[in-house]
Amino acid sequence: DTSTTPDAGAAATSEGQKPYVAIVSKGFQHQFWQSVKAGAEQAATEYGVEITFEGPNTEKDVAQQIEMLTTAMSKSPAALGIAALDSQAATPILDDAKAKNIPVIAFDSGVDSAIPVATAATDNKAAAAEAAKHMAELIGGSGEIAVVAHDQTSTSGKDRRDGFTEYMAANHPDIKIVTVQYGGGDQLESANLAKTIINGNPNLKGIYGTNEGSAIGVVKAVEELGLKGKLTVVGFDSGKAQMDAIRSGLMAGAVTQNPVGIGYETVKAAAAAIKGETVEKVIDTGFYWYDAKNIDDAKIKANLYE
Amino acid sequence: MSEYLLEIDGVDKSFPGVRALANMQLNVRPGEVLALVGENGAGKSTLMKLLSGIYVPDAGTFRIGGNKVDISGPKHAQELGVSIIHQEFNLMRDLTVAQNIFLGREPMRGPFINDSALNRQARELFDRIGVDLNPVQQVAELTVAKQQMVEIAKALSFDAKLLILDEPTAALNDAEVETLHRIIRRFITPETGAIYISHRMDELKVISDRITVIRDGEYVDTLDTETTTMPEVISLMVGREVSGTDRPATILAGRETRLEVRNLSTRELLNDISFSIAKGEILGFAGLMGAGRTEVARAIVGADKMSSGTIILNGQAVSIPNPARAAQLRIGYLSEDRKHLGLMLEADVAQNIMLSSLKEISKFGFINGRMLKYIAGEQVERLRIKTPSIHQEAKNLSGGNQQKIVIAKWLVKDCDVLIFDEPTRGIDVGAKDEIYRLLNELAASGKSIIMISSELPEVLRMSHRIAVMSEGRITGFLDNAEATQERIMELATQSERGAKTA
Amino acid sequence: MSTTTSVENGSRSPLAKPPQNRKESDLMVRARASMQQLMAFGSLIVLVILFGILNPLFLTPSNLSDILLSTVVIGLLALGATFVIITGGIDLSVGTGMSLTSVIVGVTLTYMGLPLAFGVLAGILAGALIGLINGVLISYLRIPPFIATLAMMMVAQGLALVISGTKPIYFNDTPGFSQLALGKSIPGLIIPNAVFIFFIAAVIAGVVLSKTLIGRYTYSIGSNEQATALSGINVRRWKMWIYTLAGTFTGLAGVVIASRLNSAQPGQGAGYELQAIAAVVIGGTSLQGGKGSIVGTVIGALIMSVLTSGLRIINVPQEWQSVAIGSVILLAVYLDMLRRKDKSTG
Amino acid sequence: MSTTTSVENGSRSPLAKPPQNRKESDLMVRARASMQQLMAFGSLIVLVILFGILNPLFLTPSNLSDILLSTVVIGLLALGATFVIITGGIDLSVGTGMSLTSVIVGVTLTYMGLPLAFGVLAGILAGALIGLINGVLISYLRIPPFIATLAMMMVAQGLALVISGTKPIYFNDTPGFSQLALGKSIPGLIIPNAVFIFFIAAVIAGVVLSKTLIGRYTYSIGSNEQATALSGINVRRWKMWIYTLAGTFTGLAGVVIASRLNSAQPGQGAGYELQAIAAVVIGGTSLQGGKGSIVGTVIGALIMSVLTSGLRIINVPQEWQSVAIGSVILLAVYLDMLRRKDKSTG
Ligand SMILES: Nc1ncnc2c1ncn2[C@@H]1O[C@H](COP(=O)(O)OP(=O)(O)OP(=O)(O)O)[C@@H](O)[C@H]1O
Ligand SMILES: Nc1ncnc2c1ncn2[C@@H]1O[C@H](COP(=O)(O)OP(=O)(O)OP(=O)(O)O)[C@@H](O)[C@H]1O
Ligand SMILES: O[C@@H]1[C@@H](O)[C@H](O)OC[C@H]1O
Ligand SMILES: [Mg+2]
Ligand SMILES: [Mg+2]
Repeated sequence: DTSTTPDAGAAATSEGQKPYVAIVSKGFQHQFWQSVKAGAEQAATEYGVEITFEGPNTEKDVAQQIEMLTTAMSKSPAALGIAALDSQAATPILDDAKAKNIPVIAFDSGVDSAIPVATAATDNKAAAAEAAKHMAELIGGSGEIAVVAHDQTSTSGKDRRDGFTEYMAANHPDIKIVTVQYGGGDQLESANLAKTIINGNPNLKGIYGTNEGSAIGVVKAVEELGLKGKLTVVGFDSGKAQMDAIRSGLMAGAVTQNPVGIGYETVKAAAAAIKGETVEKVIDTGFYWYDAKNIDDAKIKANLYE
Repeated sequence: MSEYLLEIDGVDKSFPGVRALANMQLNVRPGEVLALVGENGAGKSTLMKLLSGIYVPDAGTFRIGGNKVDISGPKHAQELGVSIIHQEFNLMRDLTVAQNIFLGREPMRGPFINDSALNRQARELFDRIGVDLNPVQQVAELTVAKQQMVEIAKALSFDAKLLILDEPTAALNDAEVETLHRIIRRFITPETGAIYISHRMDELKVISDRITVIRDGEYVDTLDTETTTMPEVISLMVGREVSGTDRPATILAGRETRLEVRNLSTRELLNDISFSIAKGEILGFAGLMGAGRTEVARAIVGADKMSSGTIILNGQAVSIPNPARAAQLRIGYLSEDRKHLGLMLEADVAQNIMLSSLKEISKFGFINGRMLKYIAGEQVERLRIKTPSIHQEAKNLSGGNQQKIVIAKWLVKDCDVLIFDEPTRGIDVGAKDEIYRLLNELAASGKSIIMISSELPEVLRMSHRIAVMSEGRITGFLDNAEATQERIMELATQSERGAKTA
Repeated sequence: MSTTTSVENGSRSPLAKPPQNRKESDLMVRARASMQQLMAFGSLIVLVILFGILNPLFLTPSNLSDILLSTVVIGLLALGATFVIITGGIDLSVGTGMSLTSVIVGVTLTYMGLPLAFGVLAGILAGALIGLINGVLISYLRIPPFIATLAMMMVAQGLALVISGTKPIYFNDTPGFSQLALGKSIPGLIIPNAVFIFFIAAVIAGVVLSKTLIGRYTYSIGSNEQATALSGINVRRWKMWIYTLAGTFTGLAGVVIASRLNSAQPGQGAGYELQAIAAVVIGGTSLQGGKGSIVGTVIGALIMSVLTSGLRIINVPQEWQSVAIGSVILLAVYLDMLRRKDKSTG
Repeated sequence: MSTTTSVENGSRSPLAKPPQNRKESDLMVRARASMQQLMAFGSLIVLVILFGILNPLFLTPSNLSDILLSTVVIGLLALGATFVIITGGIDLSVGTGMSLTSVIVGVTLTYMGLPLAFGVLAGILAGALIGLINGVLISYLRIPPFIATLAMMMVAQGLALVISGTKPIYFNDTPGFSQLALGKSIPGLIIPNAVFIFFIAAVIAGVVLSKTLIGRYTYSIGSNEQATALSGINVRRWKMWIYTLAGTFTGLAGVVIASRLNSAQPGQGAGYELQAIAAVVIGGTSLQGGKGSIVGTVIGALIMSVLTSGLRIINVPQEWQSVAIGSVILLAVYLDMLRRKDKSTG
């Protein structure tokens, strides 16, 4: 249900201070997360709330995220925003929030729980399937391709891998995914990795990179090997380097989420929940395929970040 | 030029809980060797460290060539013409001999070190002072004696006015001592002088012009060597008479054999070593540097691999893969290199003394702490180890007192076979006497003792029998009655490939 | 002082020391040792007070309890690492080793459905086994600890992923399991069990280190391994057991983190080793070996978690947090150095 | 004087060794040293051949060139780390330090718009400055290297984020910059400049380590710091310079990675330090200090990148890759140990 807690919000505002929303994301250093943060800050100003935004150093460190959530709860926030690395591991904190009547907004990835009053997220599997669809078209429905993924264990990493491979398996039996390897989202590592894959698979027609760092790594590899135009690259997320690559033709296109929107919607929902207003349970922030043709469209541009 | 090369006056130095020097005085005349003697912990090394700027004195003055100086550090000391060989080695084991000696004074060719010039300089130095060292050999590969030679060569490589030698002969045998004395005599000119610290009374007569005696950090007296007898010096040092040079009784024949070594060889050096030792026997091992005595000991206790040979203990062949097994079989080995192989410098006196015997004082793995302190305290008293507390770190003790700790460790352990490699290295005459007495007591109680020593008088005084080694072989056994320094030297220099040395 | 007494008793042999001297400086030596730990404890208190002033919420019982809880995992790893570091070694495998053991707990409880006690035991034993293998590699195959445990770090990381099928294992069928860490067994107290597990483990580690043979040999191997061997101690065998002991703490950490997260996370753990080592070193244990204490390690671990939590609660922006943590660690260790300032020849 | 002649005449004192011994061991010492490096090189060749058999594509010139390229960044960091490790120290700041220096390059070239050479210089100097600070902390404030560089690791990480505003800085306005690493200056050769930069840096490092004063004192300090000080060497000052030198290589690595990625990535770098240290140690440099070589480090870095690339090209699943790398590192180092087996007291 969407029962919210007027008390908590009232308590915070009665002292003449802005209500405080603690946001704990899955990461911090990626541009993606910085964009989410930007969106969150924008909404914070508009809706008159105070926020903090932090996330673990790597998107593997479930325990560090739990510590961050714990500290956030100690600050008695009026609302809590969370992009859970592992929703089950976060359960005790969610329970605690519920007990204290602190509304929880999930973002980026869904949480397996009834507690969040709203979820602002991308459907990663569907987004990855979109990337697969374009890849299949671009290489003509058959041939060998590879995946450079950012992570083997996180939900986003798995969903973007599986959404892609499952789509191919279901729709394009002639396309063979020769290997899936993981570069941790590190550009250098992903570039070295992609080059090895290309060297080891001379018939390769395309590579899909599952996030910003992975995709740019793949672009680097193609660029360094002088295979521009000979190998199809599709990516995920945006960022200046990816956008440049798409403009220059090194990359065929990518799926972008709407990180600014995710952040914005999260805080907006939090502000509403604090006031006791009803909020939408599922806020689909959407995703878009973008390529050289539509990259400058206003609608797309709004979802890209440098 | 002043009358004295060096004058020290009114020097005080204290460490937490220890007054190392109190109103110390001393002077060195140009052209002389001044011997500095005193018991272990009397303050000799501390004084020398003050002189090289390692420590800062609490009070007192130093004059060099008549000028008052505040020595700020080793480099300053060198600049003042003071060159020191410390009691503990200060060598870089990973560097070569030549690199060690000229560290900080490398000959350069442009921005690069000129290594061939470096090695040439080293060779010239060795030829000049008459030591046999290989400039390009790594110091880690050298025996203790050779390392001492490196230190000596290094000290002489400076253009020093005053040479200070802190127990330079502790690691040397008689032949090497002679070489050193020759080197020193050649160093002394009317402009130079030396301070010579030693516990080997026999050499003072030979090398020194005057002898300064200190006790408990305080100046006692300075004597002219020529007009003084050693017992006088010793009684000034120790404050009592020390017994003479009695020889042990010949061991009773027909005693049960405790340990027998048959045809022991190692890949590196040892060749067909066979000997046996009876219960209650003290077997001395004599030989020149590198003869292989230490290797025999290490091979027996399993510290080094034997390539062939059998060890028979109490009539049974045993295999000893490591010193732990040796200790189980009640065979203990006291190493000649106390700093690297004997002591835990950062650990306290009690822990060092008890290290080998912890199992004996523990139950279910728990150590009886009271027992530990009690036994350690007992040893400190028994060996008169000079320390403010059994909790003092070993590195803060004087060299001789550190050696006593290592001895105490093996006295506590109660082994049946004790192999003592240069056990009295750096120990003062009074304490030596004490240790000799202890060894005799141990033997009398049925223990078997192998005593490796480079001091022939010591070997002669202590051993029932003497095995002499040369070039990895045993060249002969001597009964105490028939042994003399000359006979030992004869066997010690006997070469298998005799033709070569001729 | 000693000279004064010996002068008074001038008649005795100059070698013999008056007995009361010994007692006296005994006390001094001890006093100095405990002072040091008091001072480290001091920096911890200063930090707590500082953060408390900057944000009073820091001092709420619930936040303090959370800080304790957040110390537990790194703290447990650091306990084991203390032993290894005192021997002069290093253990880089504790982080991923912890992940592997938590996966083992997951396999035992969730896949095999065995009772809770088995899972806990399996996790601890798995940790001990990791330590044992480290120990064998280091002692018997003579592989330098850095390399042996680096290799183990990689192998454990891989095996955790392989065994778990690269996905988290959840403990939903074993509801009691999460109570192991998060339950509050002491009525009226908000401090969760994990904290008590840690403190009990610390007390055990402290007793083992200071009162038993393995502890004593830990120090002596670190002080001078060769001398220890020549003293008749089977250094190789003991070293193997010391690493095994350290692994046991890794295993315990694996159990606790699995319980806390109610899941075994195969991908995490890398990076924890540096934090654990940092806690040990901040606590005054020397990487040169031979010196160190469990009390120090506990304080070191607490300093780290107080810092992390405190900077978060006073809302320091995240990019500045690491700058601040780095600087404070420097400052704390520098102050520590200052008062230990012994003479040096450098 | 008479003694001199008697030495020449061979009627030498009995302790002297036969003279031919000296020549012999001269040769032996050298032979042994170069043998060791030959053998390490041997394992590298074995790996290359093995992977070549398992997948012939491994041996294509392009793949081999890519492996060389992938060695560069870790390799450069490892060169600096070699110096530090030979002194008996450690440097954990190289990874994030590299990020910080690449951000500095970004600020110089992109934000300030200065010419390319300034950017390169700024990056290298920034690295040197990081090293200098490490050196001052370690030498003059006596902070243990592990702590000082761990703190620097955190501070550099934070500063990289702060200075860059937590976003990458691109070099699109300095098109020549990416050629620095990726250009192919030697016509007809597919090997990019970065590889040559690395090998030139390695040669310089090798010469500095073996032929200059700073190199000699690096070994000397690692062998026995106190004795070095007693020899009148200003150990503190030299140690400070050694860390500065190491930092210079970090700076160079920052420049190269920025050029290769055509951007400065402020968030990267953590974890690189362990890889760099691993390369050094696999190359036979001892963490105890006193021993090591640049050739060894280069071989160590190559072994790591050959392994990583080889396992990928033969399609070992990723989770098994780390298991395999760990195991092969163990094996390589174990074989290395076997032939060095010196006397032991264990
Ligand atoms: N760094 C130190 N800290 C504490 N006490 C010290 C320190 N150095 C020396 N001492 C103490 O000062 C006293 C004098 O020591 P010193 O080394 O000068 O004796 P020594 O005459 O050289 O003896 P030895 O003949 O055994 O070498 C000893 O009691 C020793 O324990
Ligand atoms: N650490 C070492 N590394 C290499 N060679 C060594 C080492 N120690 C000893 N040796 C060599 O082994 C041989 C035997 O030395 P050892 O120490 O056993 O002789 P020793 O008879 O005990 O003489 P010393 O009076 O020097 O102790 C020598 O030739 C020496 O060069
Ligand atoms: O969920 C995250 C995401 O949406 C972004 O693309 O990069 C990292 C991911 O883990
Ligand atoms: Mg002395
Ligand atoms: Mg010997």
